[in-house]
Formats: sequence, C-alpha cells, structure tokens
Amino acid sequence: MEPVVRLRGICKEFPGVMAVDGVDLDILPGEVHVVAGENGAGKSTLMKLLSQVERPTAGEIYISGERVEFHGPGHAQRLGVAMVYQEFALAPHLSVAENLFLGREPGRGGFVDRRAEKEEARGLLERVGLEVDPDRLVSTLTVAEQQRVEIAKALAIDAKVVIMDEPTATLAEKEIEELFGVIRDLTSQGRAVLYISHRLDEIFRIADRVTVMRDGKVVATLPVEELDEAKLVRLMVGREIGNLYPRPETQIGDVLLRVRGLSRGERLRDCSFEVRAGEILGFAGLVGAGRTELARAVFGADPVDAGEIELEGRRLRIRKPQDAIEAGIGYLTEDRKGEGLALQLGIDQNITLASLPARFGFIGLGRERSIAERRREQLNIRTPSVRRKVQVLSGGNQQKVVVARWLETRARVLFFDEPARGIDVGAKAEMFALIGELAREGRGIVLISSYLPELINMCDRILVMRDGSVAGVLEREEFSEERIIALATGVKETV
Amino acid sequence: MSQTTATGRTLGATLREHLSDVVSQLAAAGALIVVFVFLSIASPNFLTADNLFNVGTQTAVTAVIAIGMTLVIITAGIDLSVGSVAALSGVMGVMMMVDLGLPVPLAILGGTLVGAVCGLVNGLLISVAGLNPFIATLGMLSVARGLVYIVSDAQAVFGTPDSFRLLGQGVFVGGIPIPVVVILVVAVAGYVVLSRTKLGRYAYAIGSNVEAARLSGIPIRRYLTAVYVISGALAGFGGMIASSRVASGQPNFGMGLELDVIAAAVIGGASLFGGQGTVLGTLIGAFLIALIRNGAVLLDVNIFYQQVIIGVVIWLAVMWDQYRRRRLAAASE
Amino acid sequence: MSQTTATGRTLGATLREHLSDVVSQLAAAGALIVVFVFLSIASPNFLTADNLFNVGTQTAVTAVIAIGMTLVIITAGIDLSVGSVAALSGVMGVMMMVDLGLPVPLAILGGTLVGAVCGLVNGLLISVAGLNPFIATLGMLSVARGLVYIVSDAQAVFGTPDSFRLLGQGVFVGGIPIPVVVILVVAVAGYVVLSRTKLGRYAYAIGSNVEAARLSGIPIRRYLTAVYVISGALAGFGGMIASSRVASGQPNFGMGLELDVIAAAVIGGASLFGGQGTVLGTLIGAFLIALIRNGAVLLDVNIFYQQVIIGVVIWLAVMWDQYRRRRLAAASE
Amino acid sequence: ACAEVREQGGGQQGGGEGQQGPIELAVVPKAVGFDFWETVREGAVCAARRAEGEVDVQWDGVAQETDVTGQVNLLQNFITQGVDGLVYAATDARVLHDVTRQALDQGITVVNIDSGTDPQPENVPVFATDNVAAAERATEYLVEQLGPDGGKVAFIPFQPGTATNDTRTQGFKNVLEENPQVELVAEQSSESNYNRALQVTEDILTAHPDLDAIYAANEPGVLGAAEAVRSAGKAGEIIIVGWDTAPDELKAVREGVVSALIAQNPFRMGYDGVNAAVRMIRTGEQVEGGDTGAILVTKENIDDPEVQRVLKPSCENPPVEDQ
Ligand SMILES: Nc1ncnc2c1ncn2[C@@H]1O[C@H](COP(=O)(O)OP(=O)(O)OP(=O)(O)O)[C@@H](O)[C@H]1O
Ligand SMILES: Nc1ncnc2c1ncn2[C@@H]1O[C@H](COP(=O)(O)OP(=O)(O)OP(=O)(O)O)[C@@H](O)[C@H]1O
Ligand SMILES: [Mg+2]
Ligand SMILES: [Mg+2]
Repeated sequence: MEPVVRLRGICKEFPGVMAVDGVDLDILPGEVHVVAGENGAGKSTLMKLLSQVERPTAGEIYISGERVEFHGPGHAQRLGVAMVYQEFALAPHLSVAENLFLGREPGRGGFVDRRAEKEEARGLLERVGLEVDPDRLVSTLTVAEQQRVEIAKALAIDAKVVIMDEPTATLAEKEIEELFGVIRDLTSQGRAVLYISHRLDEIFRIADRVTVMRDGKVVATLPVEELDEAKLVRLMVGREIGNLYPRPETQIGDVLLRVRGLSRGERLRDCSFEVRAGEILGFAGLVGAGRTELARAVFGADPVDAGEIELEGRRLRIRKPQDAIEAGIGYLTEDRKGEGLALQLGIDQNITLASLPARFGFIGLGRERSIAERRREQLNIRTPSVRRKVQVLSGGNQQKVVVARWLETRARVLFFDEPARGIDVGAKAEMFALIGELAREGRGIVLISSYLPELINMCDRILVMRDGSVAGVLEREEFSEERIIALATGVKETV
Repeated sequence: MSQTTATGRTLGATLREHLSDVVSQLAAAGALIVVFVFLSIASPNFLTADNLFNVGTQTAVTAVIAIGMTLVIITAGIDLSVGSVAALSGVMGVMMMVDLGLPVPLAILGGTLVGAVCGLVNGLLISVAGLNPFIATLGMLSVARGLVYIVSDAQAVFGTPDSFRLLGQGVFVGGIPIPVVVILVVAVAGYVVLSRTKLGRYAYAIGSNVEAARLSGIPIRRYLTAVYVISGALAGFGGMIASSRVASGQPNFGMGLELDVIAAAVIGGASLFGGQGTVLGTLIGAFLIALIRNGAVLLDVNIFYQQVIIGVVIWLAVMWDQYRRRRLAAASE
Repeated sequence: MSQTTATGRTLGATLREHLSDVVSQLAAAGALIVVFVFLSIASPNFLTADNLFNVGTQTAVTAVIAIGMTLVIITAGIDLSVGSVAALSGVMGVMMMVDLGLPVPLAILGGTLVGAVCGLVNGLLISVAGLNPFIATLGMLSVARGLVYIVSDAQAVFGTPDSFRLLGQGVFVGGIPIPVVVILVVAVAGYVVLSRTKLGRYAYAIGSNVEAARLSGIPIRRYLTAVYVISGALAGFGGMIASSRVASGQPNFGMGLELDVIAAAVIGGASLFGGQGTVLGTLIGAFLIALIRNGAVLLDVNIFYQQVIIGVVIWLAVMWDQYRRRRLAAASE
Repeated sequence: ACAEVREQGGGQQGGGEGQQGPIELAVVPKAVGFDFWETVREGAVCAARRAEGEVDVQWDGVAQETDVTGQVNLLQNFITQGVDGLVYAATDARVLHDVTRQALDQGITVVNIDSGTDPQPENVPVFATDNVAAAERATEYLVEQLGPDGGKVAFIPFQPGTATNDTRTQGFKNVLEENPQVELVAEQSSESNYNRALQVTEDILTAHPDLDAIYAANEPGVLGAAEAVRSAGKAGEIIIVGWDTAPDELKAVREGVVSALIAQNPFRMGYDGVNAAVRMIRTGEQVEGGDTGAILVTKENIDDPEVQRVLKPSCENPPVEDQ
C-alpha cells in the first residue's frame, strides 16, 4: 500500500536541542498510527514539521508520493494534513463557527457566507458530540469544550491525514469514547490518523501501529499486536518502570481542610467536603461537572456567593489566591500555559514565583538558584540549565515546573488539577510518587482527574461531582469505575 | 429565568455573550446621551440645527480616521502616524489640484492614495520587517511630518478650486452636511468589512490569537499589511476632508490627532490587546469627544479645564464600560 | 564548533538564549556606535569633552523617565502621561521654591512627589478600576496638562534660587555633569530593582502572564500600582531636572516626550507585550535618540529632514535588532 | 436650506442700529498659555471694564498655535452661540478669512488682533504689530552691533509654517540679504520649548565655537539662547537679539546677556480690539485698525517710563494711545 505520508531523514534543531533527529516514518491510509515517547522526545515537533508549522532543518517529506516543499500551514492543509494541536490554536474572541472555518471560510470575493458557515459548523459539532451554539465565543468555553472544537476544526478539512496531539488530555471517559468513534469513522474512510498520547491504555485501544520516539529518534515502529504495556514503557524510557501508581501507605490524621456549603451561582451548588492530613482525595466527574470551579473557589481564584472554609479548625476568609496561599492552600491549574507559567521567565523564576525567597523586598538570588537546582534534581526536569526560559521546555517538563512551584510553598493542602495532563509515563510515575510522598508528609491532597485509573489507584476517597454539586463520596473499598460513572452521570448502576 | 429549557439557556447565554460586545457601545452611547442631555439643558444654543451640524462636521475627520484605527486595533496593532499622514495627504492632495491642476475628485483620490502608501510602508515594516506596530508607526509619525514640511516648505498651500469645498463644507440634499454623509458611508463600509469579509474576520483572528491564525493558514502578512493600508488611506481621506474644511493644505494639521482617534476607538469598546472593536462603538466614541469639545466652548469652559474634563470623561466612559461588563458577567452566572 | 561535548553544547545554548536578551542591547549599542563613529568623522566638534557632556546632560531627562517607563512596559503597560506629569511636577516643584520658599532639596522632593501622586492615580485607575493602561494614562496626559496650566495660569515660573541650578547644570568632582551622575544613580537603582527585588520580579511575572501571577498569590494590584507610582515619581524627578536646566518651571514642557521615552525603551529591547526589558538597553536607546538630535544640530541638518531621519533611525535600530535576533536563532540551528 | 437658517439667525442684529444692552464678546487668541496672550487678555478685560454698559468677555483658545482647524471649530462654535462680537487673532490668514465671512454674514462684528486674514474684509479692523518691520529693525540693530566685518549668526525659529514665525523670519532674512558680511551658519527650531531651545543652542555653540550672534524668534528661543550662552561662559561675547519680554528675558537684558528685545504691545492689542468691537456694536460705525507698535528694548532704554509702561502694563496706566 502506498503510504499517505512518507518522512525521510527529517531533522529539526532548536537552539541546543536536536528535537527531531533523522526520522524515517511511513503512514498508511486508514491506519491509526500512535507516536509515543517521553516528554521532550520530539513528538509534537515531528507533527509540526509535517503540518508545516516548522521548517525542517533537513530531510524530505512526501505526501501521496509527492515531495512537498515548505510553504506554511495553509499549504499543508491544502495538501490534506489536518492537525489538532497540543496547545490550543483557537481565537478566543471569535465564535465557535468562525474558529472552525478559520482560513477556509465559505463565500466568495472576499465575503464570508455566514449562514453556510453556521450550518456546516452545526454538522461538525454534532460529529464530535459537542452541544454548543456555533455562535458562542470560544473564550466562554471550558478547556474540554475547546478541545473538541479543535477536533471539529481538523475534521472540517477534507484531510488525508489527521494529526492529534494529546487530544484526550482534558477529556473524560465518555468524551474519549466519542472521540474514538470519530477516529474509527475517519479511518474507515481511508484517512490516516496520527495520534499522540501518554495514556497507555488508549494506545492499546486505538492503535494499529505504534512508533516510539526517544531523544528525537525513532526507536521502533511496531504493529500494536507485537507490544504489551511493559515493552512499550521499556521502549519509551529505556528502562523498567515498576508501579505506575506508587501509592504510599500513609497515616491518615485529623481533618485539615473543611469546606461547607460553597456556592457560586449555578456552577457550584452547596458543595461540602473535607480533606484529612495524609489523605489523597480524588475529584471525579464528567467534563464541566464543576471540579475545577470548586477548587478555584476554595483557592480564592473566583468569588463565591456563600460557604465556609476551615483549615486545621481555623475559619479562613479567602478573598484572593494570596489569602489561600498564606493560609497554606495551593492550587495547580489545569491550563498551565494560560494560567500556570510566565513563559518569558526562567525555570528558576517560575519555581519561586509563589514563594520568593526575599528579605526587605530583595531576592536571595543564590537561594533561589539552589531551590531551583534542588527541584530540578528531585522532579527530573530536563533542561541544561534552570535559567532557561520555560517557553522552550516540552509540555511535560513545563508541568513539572508548576508542580515544583507549589512544592515550594509548603502548602498544607494542595489541589492538583489534572496534574498528569501531558506528562509521559515515566514522569507520571515520578509525579504520583511525589504526590504520595507529599501525603505521607502529612499534607492533604486533592487530586482532580478525568482519568479514572489514576483516581482509583491513588486516592483514599473519591468525591464525585455532577452538575455543580457533590453527587457522592466513595470510600476506598467502594471504588470502581462503574460506580463513579454512575454517580457522575446520575444513571443508576446496572450491575 | 427559573424554568428554561436547555436550548433556552444556551441561546440566552449566547445572546448575553454577544451583548457584552454591545455593552461597550451602550456604555459609550450612555455617556453620549448624558452629555447630550446635559448640554441641551445647560446651553440654549446647543440644540440648534446649526450647532448640531457643526458638531457633525467637526467629527468627520476624527470619525473617518478612527474607523481605520479600529481595524488596526482589532489586530492588536496601533497606528500612531495617522495625524502626520493626514497632514501629508491633505497637503499633497491640495498640491495635486493647485500645482498639477488635477480635477478635484482625482486629487482627493490622490491624497487618499498618499495615505495608503504611508500605510503600506507601515504595513510592510510591521508584517515583513517584523517591527512592533507602535515603533513602526511612531517612526512614520516623524517621517510623514518631516515629509510634509519638505514638500510644502512648511507653507500652507492655497488656491483650491471652489468645488473642493464641497467635501468638507457642502450640504447634501435634505440639508445634511456632506461630511456627515461621508461618516455614514465610511461607517457602513467599515461595518461590512468587519462583519462580512475575510479581511474583517482575519483581523479579529489575528488580534485574538495570532498563533492560531497562523496555524489556520491565514496569510498573516498580507492581511496585516492590508489593514495598515486601509488605516493609512482613511487617514489620507480624513486629511482631505480637513483640507477641504479650510480650503487649503495645512502642513501643521493633525498634531496629537492620533490620541483623539485612539481614544474614540477605545471608548467605543475596542481593546488594545486585540480581537475586540466595532465601528458603531468607535463612531459613538468620536461623537462623544466632539460633543465634549463643543459643549466646553458653548459653556465657555476655560480651555485648561477642558483638558482636565476631557481626561476625566475618558476615564469615566471606559470605567463605566468595565463596570457594565463586569456586572453582565456576574449576572450571567 | 564541530567537535563539542554535549555539556559544551547545552551550555553554549543556554548562553545563546540569554544572549538573545542581550542582543537587543547589542543592536541598539551597535546603532549607537555607528552613529557615534559617523558623527566623530562628520563633525570636528563632536568628539569634545564639552559636547559629550552636553549630550549626557541632554539625555538625563529622557533617560531617567525612560527607566520608569521600562518598568511599566515590562508589566505590559504603558505610561503616556509622563510628559505632562513632568511639566506639572516641574512647575509645582519650582512653585514650592518660589512661592512657598521651601529649601531646594525639599522642593525637588516635592516635585517628585507630585509626579508620584499622578502615578498613584494612574496606578489605581489601572489596578483597581481596571482601566487599560493606555486609556488611564492618556486621560492623565490630558488632566495633568490642564492642571499645570491651571496652577501656573499658563505662565512660566521664574525666580528659583541659584542652588537649584546644580541639579541640571552642576558639575560633580572630576568634571562630570551632575545630570550624568543622576542618570547613573537612577540606572543602577533601576537595575537593582529589576533584577534583585520582588517588585522587579513581579513586574516581569505580571507582564509575562498576569493570571499565573495572580494565582501564585502575587498581590497584583499593589505591585502594579507601585510600578506606576515609580514611573510617575521618575517623570516628576525628570521634570525637576528639566526645570533646573532652565531654572524655571515651564508649563509647556514635555509635549511629545512620551514618544521619545517609549522609543528609548523599545529600541533598547523592551517589549510592549510585557515581560521583557532592561535598564541597560533603555539607557542605550535614550542615548541613541539624544545623539541623533545632537548630531543633527551639529551638522545643521534642515529641521524638516531631522524628523525624517529620526523616524528612519528608529526603524533601522529596531529592524537591526529583529534581524540580529533572527540570525541568532538561525545560527543556533 | 442651511444658508437660510443662518441668515435668519443673524438678522436680528443686522443693520446700522446700535445695540444698547449687554454685549457678549468672544476674544480668541492664537493659543492660550503664553505670556504674550495673557497680556492680550489683560488688555481685553481692561477695555471691557472701562467700557460703558455691560461688556462680557469670553476668553478661549486652542492649546497650540498650529491648531488651525481647532481654531476654526472654536470660532464656529462661538458663531453658533450667537456672540455679538468676535475679537480674534488668526492662526492662518487665508483659512480664517472664511470664518470671518461666516461671522459677518450672521451680523457678528469681527475685529482682528495680532494677525489678520487674507483678504482682510474692509469692515474688519486689525490691531497688530508689523512683524516684518520690527524684525528688520532688530536685525539691523544686530548687524550694527557686529560691526563692518560682520560675523556668524545663528537663527532660532520656533514653528515653521505659522504666520508669526514666518513674518519674523522674513524680516530677519531681508536684512541679512542686504548684508552679505553676516553669515547665517545655523537654523534650528526651538519648537517653542525652552528646554529644546537650550539644547539646540548648546549644540550650535559646539558646532560653531566662533559664533558671533543669535537671533531668536520668540520667548523660549531667547531664554534658551541666553541660558546656553551664559553656561558656555560667553555672556556678552555673543550678541543675542530676539522677541518678547518675559521677566527672565528682561533680566538677561539688564545682565548684558541679551542685547536687544523686540517688545510688542499685546496689552494694547487686546485693549484696542475690544474697544473697537464695543464701539462698532454700540454705534454701528466703522472703526479703523492700527499698528500697535513695537519697541526695541536694550540695556540703555529699559528703564524709560515709556518702555516700562509697555513692559508692565496695568489697567490704571494702560500703554495705549490717548482715548
Ligand atoms: N520552539 C522551540 N524552541 C526551542 N526548543 C524547542 C522548541 N520546541 C520544542 N523544543 C524542544 O524540542 C524538544 C522536543 O519537544 P516536543 O515538544 O516535540 O516534545 P514532545 O515529545 O511533544 O513532548 P511532550 O510529550 O512533553 O509534549 C524538547 O527538548 C523541547 O524543549
Ligand atoms: N468562563 C466560563 N463561561 C461560561 N461557562 C463556564 C465558564 N467556565 C466554566 N463554565 C461552565 O461551568 C461548568 C463547570 O466547569 P469546570 O471547568 O469547573 O468543570 P470541570 O469539572 O472542572 O471540568 P474540566 O474537566 O473541564 O476541568 C461547566 O458547565 C462549564 O461549561
Ligand atoms: Mg508534545
Ligand atoms: Mg477542570
């Protein structure tokens, strides 16, 4: 079979980094080709080379057997390469419909046929199962909704190959199933799907072939049948990884954080919960259930209408994040680029942002440096120097920088909102080990995740949200995916 | 709103979101009405046809240029050169009539083209050479002013044919001043461009998220250049209106005009961070500024206090806008 | 560079990355050197101690204010009011000496405080009322200019004690003009603030990602206000230097100064999108502008051509910066 | 249709009938915020106070002399407001002619001060200094001081393109043309800004260490030149001749830093302008305009009572012709 995409000796060098190093790759029509690898392995960069966002330093790209020259992303689209980006490429001030057809508006003579646009948009949104008005501004959508707009946008192109860079990072099980439906739909039409993910189970559910990358090079390309989890992980990280979810045996102590009756308009309704010392409490729920909202409300990031918050028995008055941080509460945002990182600042500066070592307004630069070095060691942040700008790190390494920031605050209670988003298996294991470690130190941890295995393996209790309110709390012995989904959807268990 | 269907809710939400675009205009319009009513009461001469025509005529230059500026601001850019470019175009356009003997309409077009060329230089500096819009147009502010002095030897150019006066001083059928008609025509054109054309759409997209626009395959450079050409052309056209008002080319025209023009756009809800702005809002902003200046004279407010008042009104108009937007956001929860 | 160890390469890379911060400064410095060498050849009187001290003295006002502006620009803000605020502070400071009989150092402090108060108003409008910095300070540009006319009745204020001349015209031990010493002191202070203090760090953080800064518990409002207070105070101090230079308070001082000041910062590598900017770069930018103006007079360039030249030089300096940055990126591929 | 409305509006006050009630006058300088115009205002207010019956003076102007359009707008607003008389200084002779016409069509009395229009309507008197003649006189003085060998002179204009600047330049250059021994070596604008004038003069002194004289076209230019010459230690060596009479300029004359200043009589412009307007409105008679005069102030004559009367005008002892 003639490959739709053929890459030969493709290289891309960034200052000091050989991001992609002599890659050969064939993509066949109708296959789901997964690209796996650690953070910074070069997956996203490789995809950007194919979609002509980046210009290769060397190598040749063939699409349908024809050698293609670099002419920018518009050219790639015309050749039939569609891409769903890891970091969103949406214009927040434009509506959903406008975003879907950005650059390819229906109409003629420079005019846009808005009616046709809206009509076609409806169809696309239906295909990805997104029930939003095409006239809504993208800025008012949740991260997950935006993700699906991204996917719909890729579908709008009559593509030979659709690239998806971690499309499920913000999706919950139900949406993932829908997405897989879309993917199967595409492949059945003979289109190829290039798929990047850090979630191993997904890889085995969807892949036809898997290419593993490490340090910019292709380690292997294998049919999925020849792989198992252990082998895949070994190929990716070059070593064995023991337990993915190393949950420590911890001593659960007194109640640290007690939240009662927190309400915020229609988004949060009378939410109460408590977190104990040494405990990992999970927040489960469908996308848009209000988990993020609840964490942000406790943290003081959004104003609330009513509710009480107590930390170690003391009543807190939290009006802004600063109050929460001073009281000993930390919150790791789900949108690291938009809300987490100051991209132009150094790694060290980002790490100390919430806990600047300073006296009389002057920063202890030496101390800052050693703090950053220590965290780099501890979290294995891959960078030649902590003074590099965060901008140039891979997604996973960026995430570790944010984690490091909150570790530095010595918070008593930490909210992790989708902490594993975009993190590779190795790093994920390290990070969950770290979360466990934090719990063992006697902190209270809230783990928000859309990925149930993470919650089930890591948590002591799981709080399930539905429609802005607490649908129920499950103890460890009650844990099961079915039960959580039942609570989250409000459907009675069928078992 | 207790019992609404799911569709009802999303529809309502959508409406509200789009209202938030309208809110700035409402805020500015509110300020406009307040000032209007106040002046009607405070000055017996305010509500006369003559005076209102005066205000309309006086607004024309600012409004026309501000519509171009709105387009620029939507792309997260800025055009500081409009005042100088208007002067250069005005003077060169008049010279085309006087020295080259071009017919009036052709000379008006010529002046407008001079503006467009300045805009083209701005656009190329920004999109090809990659200069920050602030810097590129700041340079043009200086260059165009120098050029107008050089071509005119810093002397006003007189001797325009009488028919040239029509543009800035003429009256249309129905007694409406031609400058007011010009405002309307340019505004409608601006509205159509912003809401129905690719150019407008891409302007919003570029201003909203330039990376997204690039990844969507929009030829950023081309459209960005076009935006500055339009702004330059409208500045040039505004310069011709100003020249017609005084039946001469004035090399000193338009100093500080850029601030009025930008203020008009921003009072009308355009965001300097890009992605936001409407023609209607800008128009209202331009009229608000003109009205304040007119009222200050009618009420014999000392010019020094006028400056203070204009500053404070700009603050209040935009503050009110912010407040309304915030309340709206809160209400929609 | 063919045979380097991995560590060597990564170290080099890091260095190169940090160089890219320095590159703007180098570009501006390069332009500075080009202009410098050119003038040394073209004008026999350029390379004299007297003239260089003159240039230094003439730069003082722009440089001092530009350092405050750099801080503001780093937070992704802008302060358009510096020219008016400098005039208001200069006039009020002089009035404190002349009318209230305050001792000179106190009056200088007083003028600086007037600037700080204007900055406070800016800061509160921006951080509490949530106004866009462009609008808030545009309003202040108008308000402060109106106020200076009101307090001075638009008359220059004369009659300062002789000792007041020291600040702008005095000479330090070693024959260095006091304004040059002032530049150095303010620059060092600015450098320390930007690189070693919370204020500086938070300014970069706010400019780089304000939401991340807020969620990291940084009291945005307080620091943002402080930044504008500093900018206002430095504008006020700059106004006092200007007043001392002419031994009087001039209500017309500083019109258009904001553009020079912003140009200095941006030529020096500050990004109007925030998160980037250094004191050294800004200083170089300020000197570059002063040098061009100085050279134009030395060579008796027609005033009209001067405007064109200044515009073009601003373009070239920033373009060269862009080019260098790009080459740097390319070289490291 | 529009023109009809205007004529009706003006009809009430037309004809030769004098108006006896309170009079409302708008007095509009080229710009507010300069010593000169403030003195014009004092003269105008003084005349209004001394006039018979009630005369109300509205004083308003644009912020910069270059803002021609701004002044047109301002005057049009006054016309719509229906003032009885308009006393103003035209920022641009040709442009403002139209506005004058418009006012006259509405039956508003118009008087020009400082600068008239082109053409000047017969029924609009002008009270102004003859700028060209005064500049010529001052330059002749400068040439005389330089002696027969002549020397190098620098020129500090303030705002190219404005009538005042250009007439003062014209007079200066007229005399230079007749005296080739005097060489013009530098021409740099002060932009009407003291600090800028100072910088520019400093730089000119650097470029021309052998400079002999400076001619400055307005107050900031004179002050800047004086200050630069003073701090270069060349006070008295370099002849400075210029315009206007701000206190520090006069001080510099006494110190010998500045050789001569052209003193106009702005008080009288305001005074005569308002007087003429009032008379024309009250009696319906035509009034002739006139030269308000200019004197060359030097160290020698600065304390003469006649000179002092112009320099320190007061309503008690106004520097005007006998009424
Ligand atoms: N624009 C850039 N400038 C400099 N270096 C870059 C740039 N983009 C990527 N890199 C570097 O290239 C390498 C590959 O990055 P890439 O984003 O392709 O990794 P990835 O495999 O997608 O990782 P992740 O799973 O974390 O998304 C990393 O070391 C990264 O730091
Ligand atoms: N800015 C916004 N404008 C309008 N609606 C919003 C906004 N942010 C959140 N919502 C709505 O509030 C609800 C809760 O969203 P939230 O982000 O808290 O959900 P979540 O459970 O954290 O889901 P996710 O998996 O996306 O993090 C959703 O219905 C969402 O549509
Ligand atoms: Mg990636
Ligand atoms: Mg969430």
